[in-house]
Amino acid sequence: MSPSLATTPPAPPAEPVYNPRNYLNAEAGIASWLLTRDHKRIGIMYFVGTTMAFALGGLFAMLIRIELLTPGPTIMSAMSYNRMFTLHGVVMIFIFMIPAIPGIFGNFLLPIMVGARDVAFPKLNLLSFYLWAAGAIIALYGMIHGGADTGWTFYTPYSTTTVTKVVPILLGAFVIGFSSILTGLNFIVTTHTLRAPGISWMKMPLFVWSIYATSVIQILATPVLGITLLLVAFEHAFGWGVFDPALGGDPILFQHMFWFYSHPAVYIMVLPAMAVISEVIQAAARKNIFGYRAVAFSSLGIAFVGFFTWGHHMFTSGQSTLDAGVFGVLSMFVGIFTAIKVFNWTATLYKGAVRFTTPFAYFLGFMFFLVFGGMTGIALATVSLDVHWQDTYFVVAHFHFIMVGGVIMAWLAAIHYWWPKMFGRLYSEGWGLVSAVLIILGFNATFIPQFLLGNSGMPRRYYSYPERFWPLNVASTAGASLLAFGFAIIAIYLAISLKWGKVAGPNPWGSRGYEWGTLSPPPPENFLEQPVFDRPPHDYSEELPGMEVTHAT
Amino acid sequence: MQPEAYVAHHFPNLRQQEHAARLGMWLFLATEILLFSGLFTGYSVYRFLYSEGFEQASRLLNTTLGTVNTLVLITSSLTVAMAHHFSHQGRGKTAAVLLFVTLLFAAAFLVIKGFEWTSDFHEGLLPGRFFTSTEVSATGGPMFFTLYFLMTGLHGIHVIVGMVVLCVLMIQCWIGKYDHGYATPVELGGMYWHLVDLVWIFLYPLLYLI
Amino acid sequence: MVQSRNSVGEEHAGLARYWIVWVALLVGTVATFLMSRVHLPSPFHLLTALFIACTKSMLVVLFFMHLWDHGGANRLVFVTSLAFVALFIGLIVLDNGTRFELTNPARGATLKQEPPGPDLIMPEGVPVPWQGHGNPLAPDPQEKPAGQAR
Amino acid sequence: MNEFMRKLLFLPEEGSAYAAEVDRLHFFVITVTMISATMVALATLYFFVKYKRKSETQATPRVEPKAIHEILFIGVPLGFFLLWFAIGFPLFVKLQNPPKDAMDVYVQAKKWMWKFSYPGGPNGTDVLRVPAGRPVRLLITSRDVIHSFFVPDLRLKQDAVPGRYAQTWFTASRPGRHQVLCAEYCGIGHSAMLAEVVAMDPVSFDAWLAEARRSSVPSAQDWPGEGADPRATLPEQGRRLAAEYGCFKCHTVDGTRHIGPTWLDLYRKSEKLEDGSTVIADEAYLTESIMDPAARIVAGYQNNMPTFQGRIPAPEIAAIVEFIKTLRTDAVHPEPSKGPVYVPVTGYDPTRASR
Repeated sequence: MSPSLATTPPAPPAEPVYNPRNYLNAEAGIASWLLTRDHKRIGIMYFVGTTMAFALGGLFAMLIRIELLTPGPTIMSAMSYNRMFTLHGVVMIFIFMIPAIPGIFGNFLLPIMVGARDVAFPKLNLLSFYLWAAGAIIALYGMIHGGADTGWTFYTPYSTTTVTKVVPILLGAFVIGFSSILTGLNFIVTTHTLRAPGISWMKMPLFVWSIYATSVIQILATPVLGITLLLVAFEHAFGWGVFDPALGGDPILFQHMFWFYSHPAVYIMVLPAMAVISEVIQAAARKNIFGYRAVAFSSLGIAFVGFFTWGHHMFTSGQSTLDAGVFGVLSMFVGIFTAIKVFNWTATLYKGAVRFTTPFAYFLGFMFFLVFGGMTGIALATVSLDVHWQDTYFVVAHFHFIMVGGVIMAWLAAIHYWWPKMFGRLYSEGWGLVSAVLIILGFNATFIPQFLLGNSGMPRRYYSYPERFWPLNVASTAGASLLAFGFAIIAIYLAISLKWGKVAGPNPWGSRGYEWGTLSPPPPENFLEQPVFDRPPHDYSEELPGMEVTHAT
Repeated sequence: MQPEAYVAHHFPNLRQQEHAARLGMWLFLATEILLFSGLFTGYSVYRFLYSEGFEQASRLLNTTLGTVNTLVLITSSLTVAMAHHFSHQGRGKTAAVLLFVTLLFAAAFLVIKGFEWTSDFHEGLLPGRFFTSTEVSATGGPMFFTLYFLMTGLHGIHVIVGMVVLCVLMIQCWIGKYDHGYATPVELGGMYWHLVDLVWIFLYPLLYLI
Repeated sequence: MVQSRNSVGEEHAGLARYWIVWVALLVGTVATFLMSRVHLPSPFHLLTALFIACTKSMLVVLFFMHLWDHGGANRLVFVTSLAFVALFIGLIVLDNGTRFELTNPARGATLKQEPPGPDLIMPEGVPVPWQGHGNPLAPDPQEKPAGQAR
Repeated sequence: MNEFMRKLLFLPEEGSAYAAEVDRLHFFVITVTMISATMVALATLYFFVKYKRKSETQATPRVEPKAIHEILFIGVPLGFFLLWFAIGFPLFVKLQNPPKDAMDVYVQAKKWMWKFSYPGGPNGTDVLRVPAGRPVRLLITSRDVIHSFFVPDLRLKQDAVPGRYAQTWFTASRPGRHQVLCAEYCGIGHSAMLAEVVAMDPVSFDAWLAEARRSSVPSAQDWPGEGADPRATLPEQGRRLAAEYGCFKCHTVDGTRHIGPTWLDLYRKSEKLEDGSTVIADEAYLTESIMDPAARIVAGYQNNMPTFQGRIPAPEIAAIVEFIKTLRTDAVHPEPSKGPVYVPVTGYDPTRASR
């Protein structure tokens, strides 16, 4: 099988073939995994690790929702509840979501998509994984020994005076930050120096563009988080207060420094999701993207303008009116780049050849949630509206629309889309659609009531609440259980497919993304021979009978 | 041993690999700059708020030692740059000697810094609530020293890390690892050291002079 | 490939360039030191010192770190990082400079009217946050009736 | 129409003219948001139905966007976004700049209560009385960590940051009651840190203020000498007494374990004793534990507590028990206004405020 996308490959075999010598079985033994420098294996290790983190964070989320089932105490004390939502935030954001898509799919696919054998610094890549693992373990240590009750935002002076174990959590996040920096560094250098002949910047898959933009943010923003968390840890441990108001410190400065990272961090999470969607939509519609340049450059635009908007988290904090205006108007511009992407994705379907598959179902969910979540984000940046919504469930619902409705949907779409490539086997499409429907419905039921809760004035991080908020909270909890049920189904049928799934063959979707030109699962060297990239990715403008290897149906 | 022997399996040629290494190093240095920028931001804000207190506090520092340290660090930067130059020409032994000189300068920097910290300690010029000096009348003295210790401390950690890196490079130069026209590690190590110098160039006027 | 300029260029730079840069750096250091002894009006003090520091650092970056000879990507990385640092510091200082006048206690502003009651804190006397021990709800010792004070 | 939208979106009542203005913008923004999200979803569905895949090897035409497409994609949303900003930001500026004739009230947040002080007195907790129809400026600060003064009915929120003041203002449009919530996470009592804004008609407000100032002066003289403030509620007295007797050296009220069991949520709690049996910490048990601590020790704690038999008079013990009964994390006050508890303005050493 020639990896070339264009030069007359042999006719596809009648039955799909499982690549007998692949990255999964090329070497055997635990050590070959733990010491691997193969980007694909590192991607799989991230998959296993971050999925466990997701399960843990999801467990915390369910406990929070159960606690909020009644206005008073339900199953835990206020202290436990405060720890729960802190750990839910820390686990989901730092341990799961920031490394998830770049760590799993960035690692697995980016080198393949640029036609390289590996990332630029394979050892650094492995180190980055172990830093992630170390950070996760440090944070886990903190959780077991009491957890923290500060919220994932670690606002001072609460975080510097709390008696809970906030220092290990801070250090864990700090170490994970380093992992994130090294991953970003690796991807940028890989994109710059290891693109195969034929892949110019304007022929790179859009996935690579988005991951590249993500990496830029990781490089520029994460160090600021590092130093900020260290300062808080110092203040907590030794009383060297930079933010301590008793010593003339300014707690608002902490918020500035924290959001200088944490706002761009939203894009660290969302841009990879957009990366996935750009690929999934082109394959599902059998059509090249509408406005390649617009989508590619809007990723860079998000990375760039995303840095100028952090102050919109602080409209009610005592920040100056002028700064609020500056940040407010700049926030409007960052919304534009997302709008460009959304319109171009929609327009991609025009004159396409669309097939409804599980990844496409998640794409549909993603589109609605991203538009609604993004537009409510713009609404939140409309300064005077934010005064009412700041720190209420409206904000909670907004960012869950982006994070769950956007990122998790894209993550699920990515898992379902690239599962055959990663493991060479197909999952049950029927169960895939069932769980997609469950998740999309459950998601709406969980978070739309939270918008209304925010409107009616329920602040976030409330352990107990006045009874007028009760019905909407019950609705939200009911939705959350539906959501959990959907995830459980996915875990089951994916696990089954690993061993008993139908063999996928190299290209079950008939996709013309570069990564589908190699075997499934890919051989350790990615391509058996150096491929020729003489067409842009996802070019479906003519029929290539030899290439259409679709076994998905 | 030809330079081509250093090419890793996934790079097409040495030039591309060097390019990648250099770009990677610049990206890393960018993260270092942003790491320090957090402290510089703190400094800017509090200097803006407590300008008088900061000026009074800064006068309590030993400007002579600070100036000497600046000169020491600048000279060490020169010797590192020269070491890179010679290793690139294949003269590993000369490079090793120059790196050794750099390490001496670095050690001198730390020793001087140590003296300074000790005297600050005795005078009660300590961070935050440990600040006991009565010589700063305006608000902001404790904050200045918090930032002073955090900034010089973080810089000091970078000096120590740089020394370890340079020490390894010195040994590698001496045993002839870079005698064949491939000296990228020396260049990268040197860049790290220059960054340490770069940060100090800003710390010196901000902390000692104004 | 992006790398259009040949990185071997620095080979020709020679040692002389290093020495010249070194002398320039020494001169710069002495110059800042001397400038700090000259009495200048308030902002210029800071500006000259920062100007000299920037010049010195440019010399280090361009010649010791070879950015002069390096390709576009490296320059872009460096310039971008500086731009973001400037933005970071700039917007935060802008915030501090334009806040509501009572927000920043030490900038000469005080409350026009003394707040009544025991628990309000004057802006210049900043409150001590609860240190994680003791009791947040316990009244302060001073609040105790006179006869019972410790 | 507005009223319908307000109900549909679960927004609380509009307690001020500002709230009504904000809501109008809110309806505009949310309507556009819902329409655009629906339109994108419908367009996607339409394309999906119209352009269903016909064969496995179907080729599709390359469609490249014209410049006008991308200009529209950028221009239309940007136009809306900037319009919203142009409407929203001036409203915010208005909120940040109180009118000159506004009445000042100092607000101090503290774990987990709100204190309101009027210049010239009086000074109370948890109920802020304001005249309807007159602007009120709030100067907000905090004593410990960051809190946030949030009145949903007034669409008003301002963080209380320790060590610095923030300001905000409002004009309640008519007499009524508006709940105050703490919106910035501040610890275990965060969700119980409720208060109330009571808007009164201006005439009765003036009368109330004059009365409160008059009555606070004489009582100030007899207060410090007495053991308790006669106007304080029983739990208030209990808190003061507990501090005097040094209870807080061993017992916390925030849920943390110290030398003795915490008082938070202690009342009616089922405690496991050393001998394995359990006891409900009701009034009787709490009283017994003060008088004869060694009688029934909670498992896991040492018998360190001295007996207070004969050292605390019975009414005072009752006050302390009442205080313990109020320490509940689930304390949600559907009607927090039981009348403000005012402490006198004078009688304090003003220097103690500064550190």
